[in-house]
Amino acid sequence: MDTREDEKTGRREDEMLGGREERAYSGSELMACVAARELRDGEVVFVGIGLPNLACNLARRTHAPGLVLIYESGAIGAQPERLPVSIGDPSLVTGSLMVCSMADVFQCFLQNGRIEVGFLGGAQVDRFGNINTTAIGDYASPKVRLPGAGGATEIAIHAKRTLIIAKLDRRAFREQVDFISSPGHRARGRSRADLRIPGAGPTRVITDKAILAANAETGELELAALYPGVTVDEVRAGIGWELSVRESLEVVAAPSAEELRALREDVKVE
Amino acid sequence: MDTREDEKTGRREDEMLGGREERAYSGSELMACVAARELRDGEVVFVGIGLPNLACNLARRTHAPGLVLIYESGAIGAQPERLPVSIGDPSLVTGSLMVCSMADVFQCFLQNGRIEVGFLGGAQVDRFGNINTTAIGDYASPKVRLPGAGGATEIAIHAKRTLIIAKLDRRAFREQVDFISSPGHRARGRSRADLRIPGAGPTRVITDKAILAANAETGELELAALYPGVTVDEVRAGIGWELSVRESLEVVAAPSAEELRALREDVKVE
Amino acid sequence: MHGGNSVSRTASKVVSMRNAVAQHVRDGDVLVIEGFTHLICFAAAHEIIRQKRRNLTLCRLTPDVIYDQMIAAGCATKLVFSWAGNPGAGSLHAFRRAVEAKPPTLAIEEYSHFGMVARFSAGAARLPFWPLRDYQGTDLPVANPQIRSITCPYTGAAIATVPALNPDVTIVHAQRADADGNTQIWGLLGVQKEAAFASKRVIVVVEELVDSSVIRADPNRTIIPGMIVDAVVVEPWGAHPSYAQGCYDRDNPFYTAWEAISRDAERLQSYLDEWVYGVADRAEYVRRQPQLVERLTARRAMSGEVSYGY
Amino acid sequence: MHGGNSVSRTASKVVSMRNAVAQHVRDGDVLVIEGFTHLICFAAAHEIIRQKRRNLTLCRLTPDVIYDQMIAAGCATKLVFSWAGNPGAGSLHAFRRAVEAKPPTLAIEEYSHFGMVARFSAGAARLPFWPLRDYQGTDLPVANPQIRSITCPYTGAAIATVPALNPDVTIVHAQRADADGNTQIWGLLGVQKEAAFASKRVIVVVEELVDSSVIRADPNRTIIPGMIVDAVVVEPWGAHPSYAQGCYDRDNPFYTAWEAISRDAERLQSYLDEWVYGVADRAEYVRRQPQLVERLTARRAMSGEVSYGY
Repeated sequence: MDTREDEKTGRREDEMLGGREERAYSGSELMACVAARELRDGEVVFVGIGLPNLACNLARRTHAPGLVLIYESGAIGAQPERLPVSIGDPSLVTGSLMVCSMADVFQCFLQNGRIEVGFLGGAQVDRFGNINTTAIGDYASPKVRLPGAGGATEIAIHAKRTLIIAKLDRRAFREQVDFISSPGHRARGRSRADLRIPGAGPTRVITDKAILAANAETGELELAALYPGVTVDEVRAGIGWELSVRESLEVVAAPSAEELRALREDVKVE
Repeated sequence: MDTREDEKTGRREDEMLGGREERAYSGSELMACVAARELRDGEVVFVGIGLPNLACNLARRTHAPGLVLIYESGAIGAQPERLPVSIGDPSLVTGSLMVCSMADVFQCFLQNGRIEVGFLGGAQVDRFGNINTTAIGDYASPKVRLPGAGGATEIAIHAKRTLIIAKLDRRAFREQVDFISSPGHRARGRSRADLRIPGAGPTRVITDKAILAANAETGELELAALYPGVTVDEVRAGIGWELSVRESLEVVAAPSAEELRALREDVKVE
Repeated sequence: MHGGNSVSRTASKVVSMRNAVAQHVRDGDVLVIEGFTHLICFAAAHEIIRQKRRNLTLCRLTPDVIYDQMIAAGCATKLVFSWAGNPGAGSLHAFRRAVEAKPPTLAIEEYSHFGMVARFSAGAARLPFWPLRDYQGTDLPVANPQIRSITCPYTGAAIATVPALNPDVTIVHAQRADADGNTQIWGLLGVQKEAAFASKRVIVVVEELVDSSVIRADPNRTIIPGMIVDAVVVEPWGAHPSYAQGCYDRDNPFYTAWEAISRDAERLQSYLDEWVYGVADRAEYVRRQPQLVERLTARRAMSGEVSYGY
Repeated sequence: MHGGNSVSRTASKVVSMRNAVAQHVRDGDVLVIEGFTHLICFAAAHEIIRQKRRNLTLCRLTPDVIYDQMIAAGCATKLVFSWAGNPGAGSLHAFRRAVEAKPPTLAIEEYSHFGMVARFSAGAARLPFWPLRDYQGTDLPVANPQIRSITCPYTGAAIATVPALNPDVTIVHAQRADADGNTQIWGLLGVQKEAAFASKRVIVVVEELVDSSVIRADPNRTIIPGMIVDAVVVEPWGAHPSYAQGCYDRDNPFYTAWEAISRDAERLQSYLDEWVYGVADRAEYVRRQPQLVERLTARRAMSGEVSYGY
């Protein structure tokens, strides 16, 4: 986890949404709330910077006080007093429960199967949840060179489930990604079971307009829930494949007053 | 390294040797001096308890103040204030330069090739310096079950050179050992080079009567030096194969006054 | 964003040794009580003996006096190890009687120290094997067919392998932990971290239960995180006759005395009758030897402090 | 048996950064300056740029601003890495210009973080490879044929492998060391221990040179032993704009500013002219920004002490 999603989602002004003035919220605030609700109390979460960090700290402040935050930098049980800018921020260390080497993070925690939830983001996501964080265009002669996999490959493989955070955009949500940095539910035609990948993969894709979820049989991402006031056509406009829509479509609740208060006062989102 | 050698060598009364009263010394004191003289200043030594511990601390107090003592328990640069009874003694930790996990000891120090000298001992030593610390008789139904290899296998393989410490005895120095726990210069007919063993093997076998050393071509242990007043026949009486004797036989010097003082006062040998 | 020990999932991890053993150690388990000379949890072994666990596979680099007692008490059917002596004092005679019997009454699976460390490392990393450059020219791979080899995909060289060791339960003694099991150890670390991460269940036994704020003040000292710990037992002097750096010294006279005790099977049983079956728990064991505290309590040798500020 | 620092083989390990780089960093070297966000030794990178080293193969998990500067300065012909972004701020534009050029002017060899950590672990253990359960379903093994696989001799499963990384020289920044290079680090440890043990030569750069007695008071904090260290450089603020836990905070505004600086090749060269070529050493770099000390000096957050007595 790193700042990939931050680069993609967090760096432009959010328009304010919501009905009444006192409950107005930004798109990022809604995404943070939606992601936080996916986390259960006591779970062990591999945290990234940006929206995942907001979501984890929001969940700790609301329904999941026993969430264990682990950063790939080696901080275990972090309680940052400020919003960390990087996953190696010193505030993740001060007052944490444990600091270990990165060899231990990847071997004893991640590969060991101790991580219950991982967050992923990326420049390109395909219909099976495969992610490209490596390069746009040809790998050897890229049009745009992206940062690369970082820890996302092994998070995608070993976390018991992952949450993908990405804003809808036809250039991002594509039939096929140019490069598979992190495997989804089917990679180059092979299922996770076939590839002997232990984790369940991306159970939810949290976008700025809707939640996508994988079809249990095919592994294809489908529209599972809409944000308040969003139409199916608006979602389809941001997706580069023929999106399936579930029959019983959930509607996501707007952020509650308590969620917004916690997000703005405790988590200190600016 | 452990207390194998202690069990074999240190638990009976030493007779006092030497010519004049003020220079009288025990057999163990002489062995400790001979072993200490094999260590060069600045070398990194994997230390065992018993005679190796005496020898290392004597060397530090005389000609090799920069000797780095490493114990397989994880104490690096130990400066024990008392004679440790075990290789995990707390006195090896207090005031040491570093304490690391045993995984680091074996991987980052020993397998990495950072250990220059290792000490070995054992119930049986054969003509090529192979050592048995495992079992007398058949492995599956042993006559005497010995403690086992401990760290001696990997010390014998990875230390740049090893020193074997053992008292002469026909039951101990045998044509063949019942079980090879630690490889010498030729094991089951194959040379160290052939077996891709990195270390040079046992360059010296320090006994209570003489020093044996390996023939550079054949790897066979030969008589290289006699202790004061010892005859070749006395040595042969303690060895179970036809011992070759080097043409230019060295004579080992008796412990100097300074060696005895350091051993008795600084190293505090009882 | 601070706010107390919000990581604890439950406060109920802190239990008595009796309850920890009753709940987490079962007949037939693959059991590890680790600690290389340092922090060997005799208190747990004695409780396991009292509760008459049977058919255990005991794993340790150095079976030490602790497993000699458990073998003598009839707990074990198999031993996995690398060096079975009494450091500085002699043999483990209960072990020797069992292995030298015709036929042997104890099965063994034997490695070198590096091999055992590598097995725990593989277990902790959930890899099926661990590679090591070892065993060439020795008879160990003949004695133990679990020692195998692999061909390096880069150099073509043969590299030895050992299989992962994933115990059912691992017991680790430590200087201190918080109520959630976040555990700090200093001095010799042995293979405790690897054994704990390799294990299905983990019991931590500590000299001192501390507030989470003590742990959080120095997070680099934490060796085992609470998230992998099932039970926390507070048992001062629980490692005697081994030692706890900063707390009490090794009882070398006891280790020396074990040579004569264990050499005589009847005397060994008398020892168990008096000091294991004959006491209710570790507290009584300590109470009945008041000289231990006087003889072995550690002098202080302070570490100094560092700052974690930013 | 105590008696001073009898382990030092020589007192001459303590040298200036200029001398350390002149003596130990050579054209064509495989060079590692590690530190995951924490303790990234910019002081060493700037001296390497000033001394105009060429044809370096630079290895790091996160090339970060430090390697973006070295790439811009023309030091590197190859980059070995796993994540090449500017954490929290954007891209490494010198890196991107080199890799997006037709044809690219910088060769790359790319892994994931776990893969890079595994390469250093193998190097430190002097194993030719390291096994990891990774890369299934990804295009990384296609992009990088050094990512291979092996068949487990116990389960028959295919396990990925990466080759050992054994650098010519590794530079590690740390809070403190003694004159022999016994080095203590707290806070994030990254892969510094593994990189140092993997390397042919090791330079340690410290915020503070301390007496050996400080190291010996808390030996569990030592990450790198002096016996593998070739040079010790004392360079306060040597990790700026990264940070040193307990000493100074990360300069986040600088990282943010790098986005605009590095996006413009000319502006980047002006930066190097002023802050790298334009200063003699790190002391001058710090002297010319007096506000750094005021802005970034860490508050204290003390660890507490433990006892190592027996």
